[in-house]
Amino acid sequence: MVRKISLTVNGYRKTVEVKDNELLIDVLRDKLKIKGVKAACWRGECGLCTVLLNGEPVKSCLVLAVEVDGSEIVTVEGLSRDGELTPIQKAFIEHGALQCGFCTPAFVLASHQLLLENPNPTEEEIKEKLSGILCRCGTYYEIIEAIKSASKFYQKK
Amino acid sequence: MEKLTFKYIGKPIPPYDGFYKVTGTAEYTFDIELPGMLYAKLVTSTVPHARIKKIDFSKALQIPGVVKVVTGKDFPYRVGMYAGDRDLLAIDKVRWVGHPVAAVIAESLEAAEKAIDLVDVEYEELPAVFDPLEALKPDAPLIHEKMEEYRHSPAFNPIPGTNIANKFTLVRGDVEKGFREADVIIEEQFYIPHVSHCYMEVQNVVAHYHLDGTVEIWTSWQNVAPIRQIMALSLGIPHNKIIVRIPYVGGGFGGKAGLGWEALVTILSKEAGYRPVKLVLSRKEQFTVAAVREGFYGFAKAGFRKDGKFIAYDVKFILDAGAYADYTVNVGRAVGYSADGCYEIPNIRVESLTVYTNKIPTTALRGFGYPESHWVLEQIMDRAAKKIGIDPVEIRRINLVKPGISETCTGERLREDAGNPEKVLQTLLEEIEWNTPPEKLREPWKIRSKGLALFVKGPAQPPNAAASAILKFNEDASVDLLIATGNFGQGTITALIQIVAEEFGLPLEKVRVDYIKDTHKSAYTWQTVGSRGLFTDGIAILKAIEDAKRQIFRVASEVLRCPEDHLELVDGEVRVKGKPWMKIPLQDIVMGYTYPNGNSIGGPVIGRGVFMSTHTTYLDPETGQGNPTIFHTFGGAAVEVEIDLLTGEIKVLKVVQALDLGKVINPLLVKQQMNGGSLMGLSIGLYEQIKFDERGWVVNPNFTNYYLIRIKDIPKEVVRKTIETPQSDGPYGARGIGELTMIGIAPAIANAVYRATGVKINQLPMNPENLWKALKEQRPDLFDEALKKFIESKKLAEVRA
Amino acid sequence: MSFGSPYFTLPDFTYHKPKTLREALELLEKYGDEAKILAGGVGLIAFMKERLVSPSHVIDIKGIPELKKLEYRKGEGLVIGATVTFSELESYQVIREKYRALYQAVKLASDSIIRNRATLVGNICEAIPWVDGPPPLIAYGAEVEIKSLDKVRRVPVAEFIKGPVEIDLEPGEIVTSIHIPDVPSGARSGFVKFNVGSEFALVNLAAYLSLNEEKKDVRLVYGAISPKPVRALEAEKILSSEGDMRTLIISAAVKASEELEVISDVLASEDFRRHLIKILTMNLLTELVEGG
Amino acid sequence: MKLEGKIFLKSRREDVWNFISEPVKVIECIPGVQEYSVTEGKRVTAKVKVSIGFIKGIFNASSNVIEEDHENYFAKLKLSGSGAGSGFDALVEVKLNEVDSGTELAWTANVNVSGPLGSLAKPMLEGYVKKIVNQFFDCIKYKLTG
Repeated sequence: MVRKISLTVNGYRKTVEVKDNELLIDVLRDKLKIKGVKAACWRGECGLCTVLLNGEPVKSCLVLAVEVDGSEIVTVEGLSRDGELTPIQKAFIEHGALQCGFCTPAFVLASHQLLLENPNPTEEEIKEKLSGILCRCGTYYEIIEAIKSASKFYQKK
Repeated sequence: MEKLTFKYIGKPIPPYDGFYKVTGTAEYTFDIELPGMLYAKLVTSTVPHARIKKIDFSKALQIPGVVKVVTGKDFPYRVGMYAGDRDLLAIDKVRWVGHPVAAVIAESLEAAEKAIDLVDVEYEELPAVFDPLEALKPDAPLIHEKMEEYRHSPAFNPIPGTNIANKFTLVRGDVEKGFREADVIIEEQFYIPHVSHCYMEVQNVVAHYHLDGTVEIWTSWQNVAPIRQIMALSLGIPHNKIIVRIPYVGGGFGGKAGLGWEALVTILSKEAGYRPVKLVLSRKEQFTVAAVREGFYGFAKAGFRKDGKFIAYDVKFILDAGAYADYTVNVGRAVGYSADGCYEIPNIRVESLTVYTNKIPTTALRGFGYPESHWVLEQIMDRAAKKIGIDPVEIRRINLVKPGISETCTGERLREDAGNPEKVLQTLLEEIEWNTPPEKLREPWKIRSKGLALFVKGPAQPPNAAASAILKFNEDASVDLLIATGNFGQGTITALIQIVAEEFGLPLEKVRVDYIKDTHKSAYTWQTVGSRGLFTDGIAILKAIEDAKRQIFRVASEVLRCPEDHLELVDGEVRVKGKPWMKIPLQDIVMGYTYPNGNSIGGPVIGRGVFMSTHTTYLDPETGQGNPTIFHTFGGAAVEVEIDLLTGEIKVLKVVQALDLGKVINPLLVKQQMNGGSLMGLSIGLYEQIKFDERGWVVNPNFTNYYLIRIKDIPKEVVRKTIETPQSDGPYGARGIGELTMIGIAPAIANAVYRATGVKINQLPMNPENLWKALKEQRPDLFDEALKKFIESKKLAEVRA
Repeated sequence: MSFGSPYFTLPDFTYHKPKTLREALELLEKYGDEAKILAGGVGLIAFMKERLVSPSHVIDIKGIPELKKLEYRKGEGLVIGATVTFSELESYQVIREKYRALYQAVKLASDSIIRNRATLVGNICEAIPWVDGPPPLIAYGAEVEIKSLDKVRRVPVAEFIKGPVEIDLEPGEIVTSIHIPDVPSGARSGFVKFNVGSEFALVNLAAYLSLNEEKKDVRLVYGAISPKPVRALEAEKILSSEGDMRTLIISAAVKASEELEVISDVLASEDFRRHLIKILTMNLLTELVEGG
Repeated sequence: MKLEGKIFLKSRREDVWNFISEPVKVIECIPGVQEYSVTEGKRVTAKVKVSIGFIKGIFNASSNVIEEDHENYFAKLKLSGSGAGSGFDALVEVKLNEVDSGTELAWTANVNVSGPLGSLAKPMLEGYVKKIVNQFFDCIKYKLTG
C-alpha cells in the first residue's frame, strides 16, 4: 500500500509518498536525497544510519517510514543550518576525528545530541552513548578528544 | 629540501576534506544515482563445488521491473591483477558457497531482490575441499582444471594440475648446516583464520556502457588505473574508452585493490540496453561473496646459538586462498620474502604456497603478508629467548639488522639511511617501561604483563610500479594538483597538499586536489596500496614542482634580468635572493608575463613529474633473491596486558608504537594512522575470525557474531613515538606508514601472555576460549592456583571439591 | 535460490496502526498468523530482512496508550507494558534500586541507540537464546500477560519461552505486559554477561537471593547456554541449605556447571560455556554476598 | 545430524518400490509442499512452506536420485534447498526388506542445515526434522495401505 506521510526533516516540512514496507533510511536517502545518512550493515549493528527521531538517536534501517508520520527527523545535514558549523563539527575536523569519513555523519550527530543532553560527559558516558556506532579506521580516540574539546561550547548554551 | 624550517611540513594540519565529511556532503559511490539507473543483484551459489547443469530464470523475468537476467555462460572472461583466475559470473562451475552464478538487473532494488529468489540453479555437486593442507594432497579435488590457460603475471609460479596457485621459494645460505650448528631449536605451528576488511562502505559500483563504446564507471575502490588496465586487457575495450572515477571512499584496507565488480557491472549495463547499472553488496555479501584476507598456516623451525644468534630458519607458509587467488598469490610472495622480519639470518629457506580451496576468495589486507610472517617470527624470538635464558630484548638486539651493512633474506643490502631499528627498540623500551615490573593486582587471579614485537614493511609492488603528478596553475596562482592517489581515509592527500603549498609558498587553501580520481583527468599512478602513496606520489609531485619552478624562474629571470639560480619562491612571490624588493607576484607569471606594452612571454605553467623505481627487480624464481621493494619502514609495538586466568580474557591496557618514518610530514595524520592501526590490530588480534561450517558456509556474516572493536573496548592508553632517520630519496626523507601500525600488535600481545605465563597462543584470535584452551593444555596449574587465590581472597571456604 | 540473505528491502506487507488494544486484537483475529506485531522493530525488521518471517500484515502497537504502562506498586510489583523501551527502563528509578538484575541486564543489552527503540517484551518474544532480557525476568518469577479478544491469561516467562524463536502465543493473541512480583526488602539480585568479542552473550546469568530468617530463596537463571534460559535447580538447592552463604558458593558453582544441558555453537563450545558458568556463578554470588 | 528409522508397510515389496520410484506420488507426501515440477532423470523441484517457531519461509527444494538399485531394492537420494536465508542438504538412503506379511522400509538421512536457521535454531532442528520425516512416512503409509 502507498500512503502519504508528513514529517519535518532538518526543519523543513515534507510530505512523501511511501510504501508500507519502505524503511526510513531508504526514504531519507532515495526519496528525500539526504545522503549524509549512511549504512554499512542494514541490520542495526553498525549505527551509520543513525538519525535523531524526535530528538532521540535511532538506527533508521530498523524503522519503517510509515512509523515516523508526524515526527521530526534530524540528520547531519540539519546541524549547521545557520550557516556555521556546530562546535562539534569543528572539533571533529580539528582533532582529525575522521579518516574515510563514512561513519562521520553518525558520530557527529550522536556526539552533538550527547553534548546537548549532557554538556560535560565523562569518558565512560561518551563510550556508552557511542558504542552502537562502528568506525573501522579506528578514530575512537580522536572522537573522544573532539567531544571533550567541544564540550565547553555546549556548556555555555 | 635543504630548508630547515617549514611552514607546513611537519605541522598537524587537519584533513583537507574534513569539512565535507562532517557535514555529510562528501559524496561516495554509495550516494551516486544516475538518470535511468538500474539495479543489479547477484544470485549466488548455495553449494561449495559443483558443475552448473542448468539455470532457469524464467520466473524471475516475470517479476515486474526485471529487465534482464545474465549468467556467466554468456561472458567467458577471465580477469585479474596477478593470477588472472577470476570469472565475472561462474562459468560452468561454482567454486564456493557465495560464488555469483547470475545477475538480475531491474528497475528497482526491490524487484531485483524479489527476482533472485526465483532463479533456479541446478547443480551437480563435486567433492569439495576446505582445508589447504587437504587441498595439497595428490587425490584432492581439483578446483581449477585449466590453470595453465590463465594469464598470470611473470612474477608468479602456478602449478597446473594441482591446487597450488603460486609457489614461492627462497633459499639463502645453508639451512641444514645452520641447524647442525644450532644449540637451541624451536619448532612451532601457527595459524591465522580468515578475517574480513570490514571497511564501512561496502563494495559498490555504477557503470554506464554508452552506445558509442565508451564506458563510464564510478566505484568505491582504492585505485583507478588497474581497473582500466585489467578491463582493457580482458574485455578488449580500448583504454581511452574506459573512464574510471572514484569519489570519496569509505575505507579500503587493501580489500579494494586490483579489480572489483567493475567489469561485471559494465557488461550488465551493456546487456541492459546501455543503461547505467548499480551494484551494491550487502554486508553479508562482503563476508561471503567479496574477497577477504586468506587463512594462514605457518610451520617454522628456527635454530639459535646459545649466545642468542639466529642462524637457521626453515619456514613453510600455506595460504588458504579460497576459490580465487588473484591477489593472494602476491600476498604469498610477500609473506615469503618478509620471513626474516628485521633480523639478520644467515641461513634461511622459505616455501610459501598459495593454495586454492572451496571457500571465499581472498585478497590483500593492510600489511599484505607481513602481519602473517611477523606473527610467526616475533613469537619465535621470544620462545628462543626463553629457551636460551636471555631477555626478549637482548635476543632482538643481537640479531637486529644494521642498515648499510646487513642484507635481507632476498639478498638486498639495506641502504644506510633505511632507518634506525635499534632506536625503535630503545624507544619502545622506554615508553613501555620494560624494566619496571607490572603492577601486582588486588585481584590475584589476574596478572599483568608486557610484551613487544618489532617489524618492518615495504610496499609489495611490481618492480616497475610508477607514479606521476601534474600541477597546473590558475590565474590567481592557485594550484590544481592532478593526481590519482586514492583517498580512502589515510590522509595522504592532505600531506601531498602540504608539500605543494610549502614549495610554492602558497596558503593551503590555494592548493586543490579534486576528490574525484579519474583515469581521464588525473595523472597516472599504479595503485595506492602498500603504504606507498606518500613516498611514490610525493616524489612525483616534488619533481612536478621542480618542473613548474623551472618554467616560472625562466620567465622571472627574463623579467627581473637576473640569472635563474639567483631567484627564489617565497610567499607566493618570485624574489631575487638577497634583494627582496626585486620581485614579481606569482600570479603575474603563471599564465605568462605581459609587459606594459602588451608584449608577452612564457605561458600557462604546467608542472609534470614522475616516480619510477630504479633499483627494484623481480625475484629469482629458484632462490627468491633480488630487490623487491622501494623502502623499508622499521617499527615496533609494545603492549601491557591484563590476563584474567579464570576467564581467559586478555585486556590490553596500554599500546606503544614506535616507527621510523624518516620524516613526519603531518603529525596529526601520523597519529590517526598509529591509533587506527593499533585498534585494527587489536580487533584482529583479539576478536575477529570468519567461521565456516562443514559445508563451507560462513556462519557469522554480520557484526553481531563477527565482532569489531567498539569505542567501549579501546585501551586506556596509546603512546605514539616517531623516529626520523631521513631516507635521502624520500619526500623530505619520509617513508610510508599506513600498514605498519597493525603488524606488531598481535605478536606483542601473544608475547606478553607468553612472558607472564609461558602459555603459547599459536593461533588467532586470542579470544577467551582460545586462551582458556591453551592454558588448560599447557599450564593447568596456573588456573588451579588462580582459582585458589580467588577462593582465598573472597574467603569462600570450600565445602566440596 | 541464493546463498544467504543479501536483502536491503523488506517483503510486501500492509501496515496497520491501531489506536486501541481492541482494534489491534480485531486485526490479529482477522489476519491470524499472517500478521506480526511491531513494537520497537529491532527484531521484526531484522527478521524480515533475513526473510525469516514474511508477514502480510504488520500491526504497529506503539499508538496504544495502555501498552506504554510502566508502573510500580508496593506489594504488587512492577508492570512493564509491551511498548516500553529499554531506555525507558534504564531511567526508571525503581528498577535501578529494587530490580538490580533487570537494571544490569538492560544496561548491558545491545547498545544505547538500539535501546532507544528495543522493547523488553519484544526481547522475550523473539526468544533468541543469547539475549539478556529473559534471565532476570525468570529469576524474579515474572509473568507475561497475554490477551486475545475473548480471554486474558498469564504465563510465567520461564514457560512462555519454549525454545529458540518459539513462544507460547496463539494466533490472535498479544503480549500486553510483563508483571514482576515485588521483591522483599533485603532481597538481592544481580546479572552478569560474558560477551568478550561478541554482541551476544556467550553465557549470561541472573541471580536472585532472598535470605530471610525463615526461608532462603535462591534462583539462578542462565541464558545463552541452551535453547532457552534455564534454572540451575540443584545449585539453588545447595545455596538454600544450612550454613554461611560464602561456604556454599563454590560447590553451587561447580554443580551449576555440571547439572545443565549446554550447547556448542558459533559463539562458544560446550566445554568453555561450562567453565564460564562456574566462574560467572562464583563471581556473581560472591559479589551479591559481599554487597550485603 | 543423522536420523534413521524403519516403518512397516502391509504391501508387497514390489508395490512399495513402484510407489516410491514415482516422484509425483512421493512429493505430495512432503509436509508443506505447495507446488512442484518433475524434470528429466526424476529430478524434482518443489516449493515447500516451512515453519519453525515463528520463522516461516518458503524453501525451494530439489531432489535428485543418485542411485536406484531395483535388484536390491535400494535407493539413494540427495535433497537440497534453500529459503529463509538458510540452506539444507540431506543424503537419504532407503532400503526395502521383505518381512512377514509386508515390507519393511528402512531409511537413514544425513541432514545439514546452514545459515541463520542452522545457527539460531540448531537445538530444535532435530526435533523439527524428525517431525517432518514422520509425517512424510505416515503419509506414504496411508497412501499405500489406506
